[in-house]
Amino acid sequence: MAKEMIKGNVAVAEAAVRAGLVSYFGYPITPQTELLEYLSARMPELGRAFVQAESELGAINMVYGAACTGLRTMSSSSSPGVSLMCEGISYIYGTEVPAVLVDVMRGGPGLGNISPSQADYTQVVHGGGHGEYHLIVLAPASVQEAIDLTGEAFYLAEKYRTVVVILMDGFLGQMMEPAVLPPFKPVNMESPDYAVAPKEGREKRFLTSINIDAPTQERLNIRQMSKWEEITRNEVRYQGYYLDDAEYVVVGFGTCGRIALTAVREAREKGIKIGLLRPVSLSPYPTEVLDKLAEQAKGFLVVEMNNGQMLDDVVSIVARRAPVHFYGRMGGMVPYPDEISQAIDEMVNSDAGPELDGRAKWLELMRETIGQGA
Amino acid sequence: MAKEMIKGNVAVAEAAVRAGLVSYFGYPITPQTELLEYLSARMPELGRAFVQAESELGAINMVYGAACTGLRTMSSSSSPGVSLMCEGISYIYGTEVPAVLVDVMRGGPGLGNISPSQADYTQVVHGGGHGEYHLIVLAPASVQEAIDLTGEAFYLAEKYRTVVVILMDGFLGQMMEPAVLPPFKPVNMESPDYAVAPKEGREKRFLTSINIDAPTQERLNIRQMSKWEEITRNEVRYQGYYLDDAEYVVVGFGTCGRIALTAVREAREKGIKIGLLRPVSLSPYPTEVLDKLAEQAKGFLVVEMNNGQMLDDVVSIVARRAPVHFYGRMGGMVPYPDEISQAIDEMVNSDAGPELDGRAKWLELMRETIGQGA
Amino acid sequence: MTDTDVKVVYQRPIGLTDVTTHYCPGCTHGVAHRLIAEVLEEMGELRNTIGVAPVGCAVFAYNYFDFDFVEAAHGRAPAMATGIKRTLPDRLVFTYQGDGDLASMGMGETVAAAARGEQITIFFINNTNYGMTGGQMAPTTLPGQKTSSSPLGRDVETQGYPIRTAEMLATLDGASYVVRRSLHDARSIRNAKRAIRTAFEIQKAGLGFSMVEFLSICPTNWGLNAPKSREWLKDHMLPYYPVGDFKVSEEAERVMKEVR
Amino acid sequence: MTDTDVKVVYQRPIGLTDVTTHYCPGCTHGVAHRLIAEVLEEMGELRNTIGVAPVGCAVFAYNYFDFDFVEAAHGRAPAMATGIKRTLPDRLVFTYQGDGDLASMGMGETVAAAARGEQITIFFINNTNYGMTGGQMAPTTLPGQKTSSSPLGRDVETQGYPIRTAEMLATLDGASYVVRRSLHDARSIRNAKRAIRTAFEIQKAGLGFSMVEFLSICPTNWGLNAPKSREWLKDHMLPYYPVGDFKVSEEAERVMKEVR
Amino acid sequence: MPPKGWVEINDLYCKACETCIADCPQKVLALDMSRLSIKGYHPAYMAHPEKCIACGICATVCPDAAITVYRGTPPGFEEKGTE
Amino acid sequence: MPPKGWVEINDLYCKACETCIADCPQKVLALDMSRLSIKGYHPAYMAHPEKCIACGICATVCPDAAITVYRGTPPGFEEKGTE
Amino acid sequence: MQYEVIIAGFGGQGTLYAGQVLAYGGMDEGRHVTWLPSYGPEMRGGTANCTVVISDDEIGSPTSLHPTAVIAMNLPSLDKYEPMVKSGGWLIVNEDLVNRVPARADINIVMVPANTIAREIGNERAANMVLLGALEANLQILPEGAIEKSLEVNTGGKLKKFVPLNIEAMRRGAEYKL
Amino acid sequence: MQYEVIIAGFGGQGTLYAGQVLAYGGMDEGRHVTWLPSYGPEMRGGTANCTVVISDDEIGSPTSLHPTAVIAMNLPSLDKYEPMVKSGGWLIVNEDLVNRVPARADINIVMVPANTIAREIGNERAANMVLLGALEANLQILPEGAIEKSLEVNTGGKLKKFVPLNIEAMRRGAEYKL
Ligand SMILES: Cc1ncc(C[n+]2csc(CCOP(=O)(O)OP(=O)(O)O)c2C)c(N)n1
Ligand SMILES: Cc1ncc(C[n+]2csc(CCOP(=O)(O)OP(=O)(O)O)c2C)c(N)n1
Ligand code: SF4
Ligand code: SF4
Ligand code: SF4
Ligand code: SF4
Ligand code: SF4
Ligand code: SF4
Ligand SMILES: [Mg+2]
Ligand SMILES: [Mg+2]
Repeated sequence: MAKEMIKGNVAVAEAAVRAGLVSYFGYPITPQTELLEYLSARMPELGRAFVQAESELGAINMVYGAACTGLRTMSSSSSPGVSLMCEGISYIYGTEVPAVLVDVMRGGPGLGNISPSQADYTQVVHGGGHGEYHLIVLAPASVQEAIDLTGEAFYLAEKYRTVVVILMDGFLGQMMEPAVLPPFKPVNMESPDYAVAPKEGREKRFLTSINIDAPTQERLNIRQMSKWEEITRNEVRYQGYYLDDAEYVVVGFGTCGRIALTAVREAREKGIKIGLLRPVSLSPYPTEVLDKLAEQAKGFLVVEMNNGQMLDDVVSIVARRAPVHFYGRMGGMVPYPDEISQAIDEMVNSDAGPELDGRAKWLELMRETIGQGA
Repeated sequence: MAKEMIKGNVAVAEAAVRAGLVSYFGYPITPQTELLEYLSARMPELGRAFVQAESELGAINMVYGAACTGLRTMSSSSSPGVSLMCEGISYIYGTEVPAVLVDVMRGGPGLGNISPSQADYTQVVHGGGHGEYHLIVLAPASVQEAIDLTGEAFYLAEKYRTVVVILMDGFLGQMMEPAVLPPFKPVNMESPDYAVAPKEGREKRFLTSINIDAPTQERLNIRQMSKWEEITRNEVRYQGYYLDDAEYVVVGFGTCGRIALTAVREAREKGIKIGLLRPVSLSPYPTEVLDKLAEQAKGFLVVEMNNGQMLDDVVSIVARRAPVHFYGRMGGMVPYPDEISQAIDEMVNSDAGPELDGRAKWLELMRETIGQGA
Repeated sequence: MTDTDVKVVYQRPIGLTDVTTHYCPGCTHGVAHRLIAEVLEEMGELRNTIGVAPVGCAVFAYNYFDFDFVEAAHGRAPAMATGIKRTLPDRLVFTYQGDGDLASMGMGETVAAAARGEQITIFFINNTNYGMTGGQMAPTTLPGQKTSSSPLGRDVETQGYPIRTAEMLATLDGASYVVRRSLHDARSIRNAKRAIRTAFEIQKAGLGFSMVEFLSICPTNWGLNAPKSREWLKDHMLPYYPVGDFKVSEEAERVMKEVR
Repeated sequence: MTDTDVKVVYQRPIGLTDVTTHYCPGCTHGVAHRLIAEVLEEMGELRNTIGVAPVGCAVFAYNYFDFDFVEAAHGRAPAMATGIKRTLPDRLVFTYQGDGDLASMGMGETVAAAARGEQITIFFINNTNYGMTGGQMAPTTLPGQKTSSSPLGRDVETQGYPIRTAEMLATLDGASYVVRRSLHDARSIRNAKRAIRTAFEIQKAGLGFSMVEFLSICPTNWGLNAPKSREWLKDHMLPYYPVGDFKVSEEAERVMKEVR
Repeated sequence: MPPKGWVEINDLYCKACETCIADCPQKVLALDMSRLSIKGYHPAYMAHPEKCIACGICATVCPDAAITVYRGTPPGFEEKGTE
Repeated sequence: MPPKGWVEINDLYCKACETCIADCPQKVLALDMSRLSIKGYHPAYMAHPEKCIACGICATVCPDAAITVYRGTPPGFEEKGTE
Repeated sequence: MQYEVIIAGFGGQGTLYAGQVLAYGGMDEGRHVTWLPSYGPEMRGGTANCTVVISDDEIGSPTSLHPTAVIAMNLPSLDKYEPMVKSGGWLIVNEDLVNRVPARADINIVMVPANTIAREIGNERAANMVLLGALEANLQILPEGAIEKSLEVNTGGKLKKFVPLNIEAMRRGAEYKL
Repeated sequence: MQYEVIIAGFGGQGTLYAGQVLAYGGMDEGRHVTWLPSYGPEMRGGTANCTVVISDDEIGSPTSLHPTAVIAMNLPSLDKYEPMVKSGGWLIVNEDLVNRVPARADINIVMVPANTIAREIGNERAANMVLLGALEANLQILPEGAIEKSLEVNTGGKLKKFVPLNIEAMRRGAEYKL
C-alpha cells in the first residue's frame, strides 16, 4: 500500500469509511470540522448515510438510533460538543449498543478556544455522563495510529457492545503525515441479533436503558462492570520506548506523548536512563505496566496538555513508590520538547521523595513563569 | 428556632429562599421535582423569579445569565438532567460567575430509574464538562445538613465566583426529618462589581468564557487552578466519628455515610476499634485527614451507592499504606446497615495486604450474591 | 341462525402484546396505542416497523407493542428515529411523544426533523401536562390551568402561552403532513385512526415528514375521572387546539384521499 | 458661509467602541451592529442595555458594543437572556444570533422563549451558512446552495428544506413582534433600523417577545465580493425569505406606529 | 327479537374507567360492582345485553383494548332466539 | 457651485469592501489604490468630492461605520466657494 | 434506645400519613426521627410504605432491614415484611385485609380488625390510625398521649377536623394491647 | 538526521503549500515527515505558518522551538522566528517584504528577493517556491531533484499546469546558495 500525505481529521474519516461505516451524524465544530466536511461528500457518494445534525445532542441521539440497528455508526466533535453528548453517551452505554465517537479536543473550559488541548481526558475517561459507565478510550499520537485505531474502535465497539472514543487533539486533527490507509472493507448490512431491524418471522425486540426496578438495574450494572473487567484484561494498549532499563519514566499520551519522545531521546543522548510510556488505551489504562515500572523507577514525569488529569491516575497507580513530577500546558498551549527536556532535568536533579505533590510544584512554576490572570 | 418536619427537597428549596435566592430555573425530574414545585409557588409569592425552563439545557443557561448579574441563582436536577448541564457548567466556571446547583441523584446509566443513588460522584466531582475545572461539591447526609449547606453553598459560590453543587440522593430528597430553618435573609439586589447590570456613569462590562488567544486562556487556567488551591486549603469539610483510636476506618458520604454510622456503632459495640469518615465536601476532598488516617489504620472500607467512584480517590490517597475494601450497591439500590456490618466484619477478619483490589473482590461478591444480567 | 353468521366487529389488535398497560384508567394513551397497532396490522407492516418510545408516561410503550422498539432519551426521539431511518430506509419508523417530551425538551429535534423532511412519523400526545413526573406545566398547558408547577393556574405573563405545535410545524417546507386529531369520542377516534394511516402511508411512499397531534386526557393529574376528563378536553382543549389538517403537501394530499 | 452651517449628517454611533471588527470586508454583521448601536443611542438606553453574544462570527460582539455584554454558549442565548431579564426586569436585554446558532443549535431555546413571551429581543442574522466555522450548511441554506458541508449543493431530499424562522415563530401566541428585514441596500437598512427600534420599544413597554430577522451577506464563505454578495442576497434570498411583518400583536402595532 | 350482537370484556385489561359505559349509545354497559378483577377493579360488563347493537363504539373508545365486539346472535340467545 | 457636503472615511475602520462605492448615487467614492492602511487595505476615498450631495447613503450601508457625512461646504472649498 | 417502624399497605390506605404522625410525635418529644417513604411511580395505585426511625441519638440509617415493628395493612405487606421483623419485635396486622395468620413464633403479633373498627367509628380511612394506636399501646415508643398532643398541635387546615376521629381511632386500636 | 523547518508569512502567500511540497518530497524519499499548520480563524486574512519535520527516524514532536531553518516571507515572520532558529541553522528571508537585515550572527542568513524573482518568471505567487528553492539548495534536506520529482508526481488537477512555473521558481531560488 502506498503512503499518502493525509490530515488527521480526514484520515479518521476515510479510515471509518473503509471500516464499513454505514452512517455518520455530526455537527461542525473547530478543530474537528474537516472530518464532517469530508464525509459530507464521501458518504453520499457511496450511498451511505450522512446527516449534519441540528446539534451535538441531535447527533449523538441519531448515533444512538443507528447503533440500535447494530450497524456501524459514528459521530465526531470537539470539547463543548462532547459535553452536550454526555447524556446520550450514558444512554448508549446503558443500552449496550456499539458506537464510535471522535473527540478532537480544544482549550477550555467554556468556549475557551480552538487550539489543541487534552483537557477532556477526565471527562471522557472518567466523567462525562451520569451513572456507572466506562468507555473505551483510544488516544492516537500519529495519523497512522489514528487510522489504525479507527478500525480498531469499530471492532471493539461491536465486540463489547459499548462506546469507543478516539481522543485526539487539534494538532493531530490538523496535521498531515504520510500514512497507509487500510483496504476498503465492504459494508456489513446484516444486523446482529440484539438489534432492531425487524423482519418477518422473529420475535419483536426492544432496546432500552431504563430499568425502573432497581434490582434489575443493579444486575445490569454488575454485568457491565464484569464486562469492563474483561475489557481491562484484554484491551490495554500502550507504546513503550526505552523502558527496559529506565530509571526515570515519562508518561504522556497523544500529541504530548510524541512530543515527549523527542525530549526523552535527547535525555538518553545525555546519558540519562529514561524511558517513555505512551498509553494508547487511556481506558482501560495500562495500569499493570505502570505498576511494574513503579517498582523499578526513581521518578516519573507526567506530561499533558491540561492541568494534570492523567496525572491523578498515574499518582494513584504509582502509589508513593516514586515521586511523580508533572509538566503541563493548558488552555490550548502545546509544550515544546525543550520544556519537557527541562522538566526531565529537574526531575533527575530533584531530591523530592515519593510524597511529592507534582501538581503543586508545577503550578508554582507556572505562576512564576507564565503568570496569572486573563 | 422551632424544629419542623421537613422533606429534603423542600428543605433545600426553602433554605435557598431564606438565603436570599433571587432566581430559580429548573426542569422537572424525579426525584428532585418537589424542589421545583415548591419554588413554583414560593418564589412568585415573594416576587422573585421562577422559570420552569424548556429543558435542563435551558435551565443551566438561564442560571448562567442570572449568574452574570451576580445575584443569587440556582437550579436543581437529577442525573440525566445534570448530564445535559455539563456544557453550561463548564461555561459558568469559565466565566467565573457564582451559581448553585442541586443534584438529587438516581440510578443509571441512561434512563436507569428514579431510585436513590450516588452514581454521579465522578461526573460531578471529577468529570462532567470539558476543559479544566473543579467545582465545589457538598454532600449532606441529613435534612438539617442539607439546609445548612445550602446557605453555605451560596456563600462559597460568591466568595470564589464558582459553581457549587449540592450532591444528594433520592433518599435525602424524599426523607422528612426535624430541622431548623435559618432566619430569613433579605434579598441582596446589589450587583457585585464584575457583574453585568449596567448603570449610568460606569464603564461597560462583559463576561465571557472565550479566550481565543491560547496564552491568555492559559493564564486564566493558572489563576483558576490557584484559586482551586486556595479552596482546597480553606474549604474542606468532613464529619468524623470515633476516629481518634480507630484501627479501621469506614469512608462514606451522604446517605451512605449515615447508614454506615449505624454499622460502625454496632461494630464499636462489638469492640472493634473502628471509626467513620464522612466527607462533607467531596470537592475539595478531605485528603489531609484521610492521609493521616492512612498512617494509623489497618484497613479502610469505602461504602457507596455506586460502583466505587469515591473509592478511586480513597485508594489514591491511602496509597498502599493499608488495604482499602469496598462495599457498594448500584442501580438505585441502598445498602442496609447489616450489609455494611458484614463488610466490616470481613475487613476485620481479612488478611489482605495493602495491594488489595477492593473493587475486584466486591464485584466477585456481587456476582455471587446478586448475579448478573438484566 | 347459525354460528357462521357471527362476525367479529372488533377485537384487540395483534400489534398489542397481552400485557396490561401501566396507564391510569381511562388514559387515552391507550387509545393512541391501540389505533397505531390497528393501522399497522391493517397495513401488514407490523414486522416492518420500529417505534421510538419517549421519556414520559409512554416510556414503557415498548412493552405494549408487539413489534420492534427503542427507548429514546427525553425529547430526542426524532433524532433517534432519524438515526434508525437513515440506516434502514425501508422500515417504517415512528416516534411516540408527549407534549413535555416533544414541545419542551425536544422542540429543537422536532423542528429539525420536520425541516429536514425526515421520512419518519411522529405521534404527539398533547395532554397539557407532564403526566409521568406528576403533572407539571407543559408548553401545552392552557392559560389559567392549574398544574403542580403552576399552582395558581398558568399565568401567561410569567409562564407564557401554550404552543400550538401542529400549526407551528406546518410552516416548514419539509413537513408533508401535519394534522391534529382528538381522542375524546368515538368519532374523533375514527378520524384519528385515518390520520395515522395517512401518516404511515406518506412515510411508506417516501413523501417526507408526518406528524399527528392527538388531544389526549390525563385523568390522574387533571384530578377528574375519565368521562369528566373527556368533557374537559372538549370544552377547553378543542377551542385552543382545533382539530384540523395544518399541512398537507400536494403529494400527501393524494395519499390522504386514498385512505378510506 | 460659516462653519456653523456645517451639519453632521451621519457619524459613527457612540454605542460602538473604537475598535476594528474582525468581520470580513463588507460583512453585514457590521451593519446590524451599527444599527443596534444607533437605536440604543437614540433611545438613550446605552447604559441600560445588556447584550448577549452568540457563538458564531459575532462571538466577539462584546468587544464592539460600548455597553454591557455577556457571551452565551452556542444556541443558548435566549435562555441566557431569560436568566438576565428575569433577574433585572427593567434592563433592555437582547440576543444577537446567527442562523446556525438560533435555528439549528438553539431552536428549542428560541421557540421556548418566544412561547413564554419572554421580554427580550432577538436579532437574528440569517446569512444562509455557518460563517465562523468555515461555511457549512445552515438550516437557512437555500436549496441547491453549495456550502462546505453540502458540496454538491443542498439536496432537499437528504438535507432538508430551509427554515423560515420568522414565519414559524409568528405562529406563537407569546411572540409580539416578529419581522424580517434585509441589509442589502440603504433603503432596506433604514427599514431594518426602524424594526430594531420597534422591537426595543416593545420590550421597553413590556409587551412580550420580539425578533427581527436580518438577511445578511457572507462574502467570504459565499466566495463573492461584497457588492456581488448583496446582489446574490437580492436575487436568491429575498424570494425565499420575503421581508415583512409576520406577527405584530395588537399592542405592538401601536408601538410600531409611533416609531417614525 | 334477539340483540344484534354482543361484547366481551376482558378482565385482564379492563380498568373500570367507564369510558365505554359513558359512550355506549344503548346504555348496555355498567361496572360490575359484584366482582373485583385481579388488578383490583370492578370491570365493565353488559348490564343490558339485550340492547346491544354491535355498533362497536365501546371498543372504539376503550383505552385498554379490553372489548371484543361480535355481530350476530349471542351464544346464550341462540335457543331463545328460535323460540 | 460648491458641493452640498462631504464625507470623511476613517482608515482605521475602512476595509475596502466597496459597498459605499457601489451605492453612492453620485459615484463620488473609489478605493485609494495609492495608499495602504495599517490594516493592509486600500481605503475608500472621495474620488469626486465635487459631486457629493451629503445624502448619507454611503454611511448607511457601510458595515464598519467608517464614514462621517457632513452637510455644508467642505473646509477646503470655503475660500474657493466665496471666490 | 432506637425504634425502627415500617408501615406498609396499598396506596391510599394512609400508610405515609400514619408514619408522619408517629414521626411528628417523636419530634415533639425531642427525639431524633426520620421518615422515609418509598417514592416514585410505584406509588401511583400500587403499594406505599414508609420507614420511621425514632432514637435518642443521632440517627444513622433511615432504613431498616430488621425493624423493631411493622404495621402490615394488607396481605402483600404482611408477606413482604413478616420475615424482616427483628426477633422479639412486633408485627401489627390489619386482620381485615389478610387471609392468613402470621407464622413467626419469635415475634409479638397483634391482629387488629382495623377496617372494621374504623368503620364502626365512622370512617374506614382511619384504619391506619387504629393500627398506629395498637402499635403505640404495645411498644410505648413515646410517652402516653404524646402522639395525640402532637396531632393536635401539628394538624392544620382541612385535616384539623379529623383530629378527634383519629384520636378516637388510636384509642380503639390501643385496646389491642397484648 | 532530522530537519525542522518553519515557513511563515501572510495568509495567501502560499506558506502552507510550500510546506506541503517539502513534506511530499520527504515522503517520496521514504523519510518520516510531519506537516503541521497553524489553524483556525487567525488564518482568515492573518498570518499563516506551518512546521515541517523531516527525519530518518520516527518523529517525536511535530513542533519545534529551535527550528533547523525558517523561511520568513514577511516582516512579522522575520521578527517572530529569527530568534528561534537553532544556532548554526538557516534563515531564508523574503528580502522584498522586509525592511531590515536579520541581526543574528550565529546562523546562516539567505536574503532572497522572492517576489521580484517570481514576478520576473511570470507569477508573483510563486515567491514561496523561490524561497523553498533557496532553502533546499542550501540545506540539501533531500537529494537533488527530489522535490521537483515529487511535485510532478503528486500534483494533479488545476495545479498541474503550475508545476513548470514552480520548478522554475525553485531553480531561481536555488541560485541563492551561500
Ligand atoms: C433529561 C431529563 N429531564 C427530565 C426527565 C424527567 N421526565 C420524565 S417524563 C417527563 C415529562 C413527560 O411529560 P410528557 O412528555 O408530556 O409525557 P406524558 O407523561 O404527559 O405522557 C420528564 C420531565 C428525564 N427523564 N430526563
Ligand atoms: C456546542 C458547540 N457546537 C459547535 C460549535 C462550533 N461553532 C461555532 S460557531 C458555529 C456556527 C455559527 O454559525 P451561525 O450561527 O450561522 O453564525 P455566523 O458565523 O454565520 O454569523 C459553530 C457550529 C460550538 N462552539 N459549540
Ligand atoms: S398520569 Fe396522566 S398521562 Fe400518565 S398514564 Fe396517568 S392519566 Fe395517562
Ligand atoms: S465569515 Fe461570513 S459572516 Fe463571518 S465575518 Fe466573514 S463574511 Fe461575515
Ligand atoms: S372502556 Fe375499556 S377499560 Fe374502560 S371500563 Fe370500558 S372496558 Fe373497561
Ligand atoms: S357494541 Fe355498541 S351497543 Fe353494544 S355495548 Fe358496545 S357501544 Fe353499546
Ligand atoms: S453622502 Fe451620498 S453622495 Fe456623498 S459620498 Fe456618500 S453616498 Fe455619495
Ligand atoms: S463601505 Fe465602509 S468599509 Fe466598505 S469601502 Fe466604504 S468606507 Fe470602507
Ligand atoms: Mg404530557
Ligand atoms: Mg450564519
